[in-house]
Amino acid sequence: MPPEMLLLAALDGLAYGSLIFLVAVGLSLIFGVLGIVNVAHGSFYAIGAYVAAAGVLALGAAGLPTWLAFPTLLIAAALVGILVGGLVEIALLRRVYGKEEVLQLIVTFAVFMILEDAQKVVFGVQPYFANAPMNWLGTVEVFGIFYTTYQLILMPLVALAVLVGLRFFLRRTSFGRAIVAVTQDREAATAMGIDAARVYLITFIIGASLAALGGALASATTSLTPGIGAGTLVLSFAVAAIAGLGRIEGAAVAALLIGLGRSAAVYFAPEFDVLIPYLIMMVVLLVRPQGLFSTVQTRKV
Amino acid sequence: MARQLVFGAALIAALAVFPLFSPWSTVILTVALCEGLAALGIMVLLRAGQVSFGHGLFFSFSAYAVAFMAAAKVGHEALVLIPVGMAASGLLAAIVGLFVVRYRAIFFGMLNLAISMVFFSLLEKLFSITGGADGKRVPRPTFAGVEFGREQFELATFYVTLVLCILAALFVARYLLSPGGKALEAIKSNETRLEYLGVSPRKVLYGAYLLSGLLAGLGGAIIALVSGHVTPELAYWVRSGEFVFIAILGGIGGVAGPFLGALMFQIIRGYAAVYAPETWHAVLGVMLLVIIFFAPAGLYGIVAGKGGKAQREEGGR
Amino acid sequence: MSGVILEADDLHLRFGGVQAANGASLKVAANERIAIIGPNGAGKTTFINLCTGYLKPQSGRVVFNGQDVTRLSPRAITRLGVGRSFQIPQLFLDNTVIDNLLLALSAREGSWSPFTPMLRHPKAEEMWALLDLVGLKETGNRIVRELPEGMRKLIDIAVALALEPKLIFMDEPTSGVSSTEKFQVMDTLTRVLDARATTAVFVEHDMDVVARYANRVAVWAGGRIAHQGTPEEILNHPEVRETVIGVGV
Amino acid sequence: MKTMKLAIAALAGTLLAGQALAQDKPKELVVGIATFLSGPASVFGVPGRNAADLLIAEINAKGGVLGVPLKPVYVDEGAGTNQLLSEYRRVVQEQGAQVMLGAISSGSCNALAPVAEDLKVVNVMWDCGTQTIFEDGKWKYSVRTQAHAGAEMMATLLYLMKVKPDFKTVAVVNQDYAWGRESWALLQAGLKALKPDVRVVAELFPKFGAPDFSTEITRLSALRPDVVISTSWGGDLDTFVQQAAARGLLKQSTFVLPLAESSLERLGNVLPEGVIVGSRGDHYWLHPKYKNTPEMQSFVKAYKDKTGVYPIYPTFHMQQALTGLQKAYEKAGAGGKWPSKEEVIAAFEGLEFKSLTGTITIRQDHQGLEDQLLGTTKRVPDYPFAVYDKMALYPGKLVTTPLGEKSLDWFAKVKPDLVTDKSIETFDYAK
Repeated sequence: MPPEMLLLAALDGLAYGSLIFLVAVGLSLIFGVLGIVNVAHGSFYAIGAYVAAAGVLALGAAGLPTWLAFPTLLIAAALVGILVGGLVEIALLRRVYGKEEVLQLIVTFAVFMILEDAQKVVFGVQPYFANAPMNWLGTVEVFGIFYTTYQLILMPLVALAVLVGLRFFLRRTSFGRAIVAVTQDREAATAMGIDAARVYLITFIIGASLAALGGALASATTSLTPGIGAGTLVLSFAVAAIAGLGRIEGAAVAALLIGLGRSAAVYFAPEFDVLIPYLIMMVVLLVRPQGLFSTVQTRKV
Repeated sequence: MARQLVFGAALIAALAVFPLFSPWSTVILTVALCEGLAALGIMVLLRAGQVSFGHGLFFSFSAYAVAFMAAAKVGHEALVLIPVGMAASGLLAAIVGLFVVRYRAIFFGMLNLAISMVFFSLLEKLFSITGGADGKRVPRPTFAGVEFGREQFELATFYVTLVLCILAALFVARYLLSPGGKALEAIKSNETRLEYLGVSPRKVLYGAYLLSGLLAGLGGAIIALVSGHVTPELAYWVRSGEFVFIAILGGIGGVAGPFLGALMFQIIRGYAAVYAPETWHAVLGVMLLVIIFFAPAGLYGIVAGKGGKAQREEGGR
Repeated sequence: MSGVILEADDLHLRFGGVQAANGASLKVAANERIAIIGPNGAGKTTFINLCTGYLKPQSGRVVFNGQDVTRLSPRAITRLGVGRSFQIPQLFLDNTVIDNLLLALSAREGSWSPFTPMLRHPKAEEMWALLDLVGLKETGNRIVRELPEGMRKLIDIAVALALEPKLIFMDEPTSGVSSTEKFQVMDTLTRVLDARATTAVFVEHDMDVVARYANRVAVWAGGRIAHQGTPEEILNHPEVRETVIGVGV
Repeated sequence: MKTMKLAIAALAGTLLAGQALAQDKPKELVVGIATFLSGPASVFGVPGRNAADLLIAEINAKGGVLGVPLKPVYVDEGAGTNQLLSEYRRVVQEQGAQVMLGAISSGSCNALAPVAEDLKVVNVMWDCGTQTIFEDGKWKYSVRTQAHAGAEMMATLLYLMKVKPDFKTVAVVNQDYAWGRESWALLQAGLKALKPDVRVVAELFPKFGAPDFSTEITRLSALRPDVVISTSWGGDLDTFVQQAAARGLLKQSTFVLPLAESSLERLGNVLPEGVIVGSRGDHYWLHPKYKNTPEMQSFVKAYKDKTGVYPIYPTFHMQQALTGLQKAYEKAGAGGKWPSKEEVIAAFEGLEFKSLTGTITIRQDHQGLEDQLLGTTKRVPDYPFAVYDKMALYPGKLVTTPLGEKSLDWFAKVKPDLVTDKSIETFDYAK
């Protein structure tokens, strides 16, 4: 194994990790604020992907320039987050805040089942792809191996932008601070005049949009088939759990860990690449149940 | 109490005579009972406020244990395979339980999910041993030493399953009423006080986990025999989610709940498969939402006339 | 006065920038009734948490009946014979009063047969006697969540007593009890404690209660004992009167 | 009490509903069709169902089978094997299906064969690939109206040897499940026999439904094998080809994609020229010999009008199954009597019938003999996607494992003269 192969493997892991990060960070954010583990998160990813692909294909069919595909991806993600995510929060989740965790989980599970079928009805079952954005950006060469610019540069850049943007939003903007305040102490925040219901809604929309953005970005590189949401969901579960639920920077590290672990596995133990995320998750949970980046909290008596 | 007993007896009687009138329902009812067993295991854990999104692990583990033994002609006898399969899952639960009982709430759920997904991935990956995603065939074993034809075998398995379900339900009902069962509920309501009673919440949860693993294992062992085929899908997280789904659908207020939920699940799925083959997931999802929002105590709550609120509303603390 | 039953020696604990215990020490002799008083945030509850294993001190040690219990879990310490009631009652809110007490009795006896329903508990008689003693016989079948705070407080103590501890910590046993009933409650408790020869350490804010029921008082400030002595000495101590009781001289 | 009675009544009603018993001369012939309606494999299952709807309407318009109209009942394979098995039973026992068409995945097929025996129902394996079914088991009630993986892989191997005889290294990227594993095992055995000096440089089995093949592609780019084989299909194949094409891998190595016919239209301009493609049989809507027959033209038109796309191989497999079924019924019921299930299944043995692209013969082990068509992609101005060129048509008899032999053993002793057998016809693309 020549040493540059290690670097090549790392580059593959980077692109893959960026994608999972986008989905996982939304899941983590929603948990951090609403305290709900959103099983329907994978569906937002899938729907974002489908809508984005449909948009890009429509652009192509209308003969519009390809660069327009990039804003289309963003718009698709935002649309899905606002319309689908917003609807789910307003119609369903709002009624179960403060109830048992199990109940909240199972409500999102029901939403997951419904959305999975809704995709099939709307988009059909034939594989769907819109690779125009990926091809338009061309390739870069590293050690004689071609990588697509889209996967090697654009996706990590978007992930980085989301990470930095989220940090800035939560720490520097007043609405972001309101979110943090609600997370830490809902009652105190409400007393200070923060509209908790609005914070919940907007957080959920942001989280859902991030999942949809992950899907939208993926739509250029992968075929969309029924069931892509379920697999992505478990992966982002793993990322969020490894990082510690609600940890945003942690999610980035964890996603990278899974991405690198997986591509290392393809080189050294191809039989175990699918096991890697779950193994990492299991080991982390066993050693540090609260995740790598969270601290334990004791209950006051 | 009397009302619940009457209801239980009526349910059992209805189940017992059903396959005699409609032979095709035998397998579906057996499958429903198996899922009911797994959901009963989930219900035990739900009493402690814990939800496992990974009980497919125990369901599939016993199913594969049965598949391997049946294929190797080791104990090629249903009445041996069922308890051995169940014991295999019990053993696994005894090991896994050592770790997971240290966790609560979402971490409990996640760790269970992770472990079951590791097993799922192994089942898919170890193609030469497990048959990969296509799974393994389970040759039909003898039943009490007799080589039955399909129909007799199915019928016999159904009645054995029914009896086992009744025994399991009665045991769980007794257990939940005993101090041990109350200690289990105490994990949900106040673990600190339990500690200050000198009771180890982990030990209490460990016992419940073992029980739930055994129940899921029993269901898995039987389902392997009755469907004659096992696939990794039995261990997939969506399957584990279905068990939780069934438990909530049926209601956790009484031991009949999970079985009611499982029957309803099969009926809806059966109908949806005919009238809406492409959207049966959605039909189930809507059904679940309706139950959660309008009858939170589940089908059991409706049937037992509990209206539902009191049972569940409180729990979230 | 017989031998020392509990000795806390120089306990230190710091969390979140607060020195919750800063050299806290206390010797408890058998059959003593020690009242702990002090302003909020003085570290009174932390001290109980340290003695009963809920928190572990960063330094110092706790010895109960000659055994070092500093690193033991609350569970293990409870089993050795240390009971505890809480500032906010820690009960199984969705269960009945008798379920709460019977569970304690099961825990004490270690009787967990899955085939014996709670309703046929072998210790049911003892449970009713205990309920009678604290004057809550009528509430036995009520769900705890539905009862007023004062009653829950008593049930919390009854649960601790059901374990027959040698030493009991009570965190503000009379808060939430109306002032007219305070003496009645304390009379009852003292009677039970005397009958069972149980040593008691209790946190109390009502100085009348302290004066009447404690035979020693420890004044807490800044995570340690500032003064200790008989109720008379302490309650007349000018500094204590000013800082703790809030009455200037 | 009232609610309870209601619940029981509802339960009873549900379970007792409609227990039609099979009559001697039924008003309709219920045909249960197990196909993927959900999950990734619905890329084959749904076209299969669309074709079935179309063809059954056509058969019924012409008076049905022996004067009895067909009524399809669909069962979703995507619901999982256990659910499939109980649905399958229900359709036979409750809805009185006399014939079942099942199924697509080899997992389902292996699971259904013994159930069909149990239920004594005619089971036409309409899209099953695994060769092990009739090689390892003997099933009275099951029959396969198309070729198996052995024939498909043998033809692929022979075609590869024919068009690129001098390759030295090969890599495989197959889906990680029975089909991916078994098809590679066959190819590998054949390669060893025909070209013992070939080096296998990478055997990659990414997870079924994997969304990303970046790492695999990087490895292949570094290894530069002469030939890359992938028996993947559906979304997995599309994703792999897209990502590989974007990174120039398709130009670096010769790709062998035996199932690519089903992705040609979707892949559009992604697939370059020079890729070896196949279709699990002789079907191709631009079949060099049959594309202009009236049957083919009307089928392609009807299918395209209904679905908006050109028919792919599962639709042809469905056509073969339904045609075979019709012919078997006609053969068994020649005396004017409605045939029993046993008579129908017996009629299948030795049955020969025309499909849209050739002739199918059912062997006595219930295995169908079907020709195999392979080609190399070419870009033409006529279509916005690649078409077959340099086609070779391998007779079913030539490439199907002989009766009584196991495919793996047969592959291990295959002789190079098979590559140039005279019965192989060749064609170039013609408009």
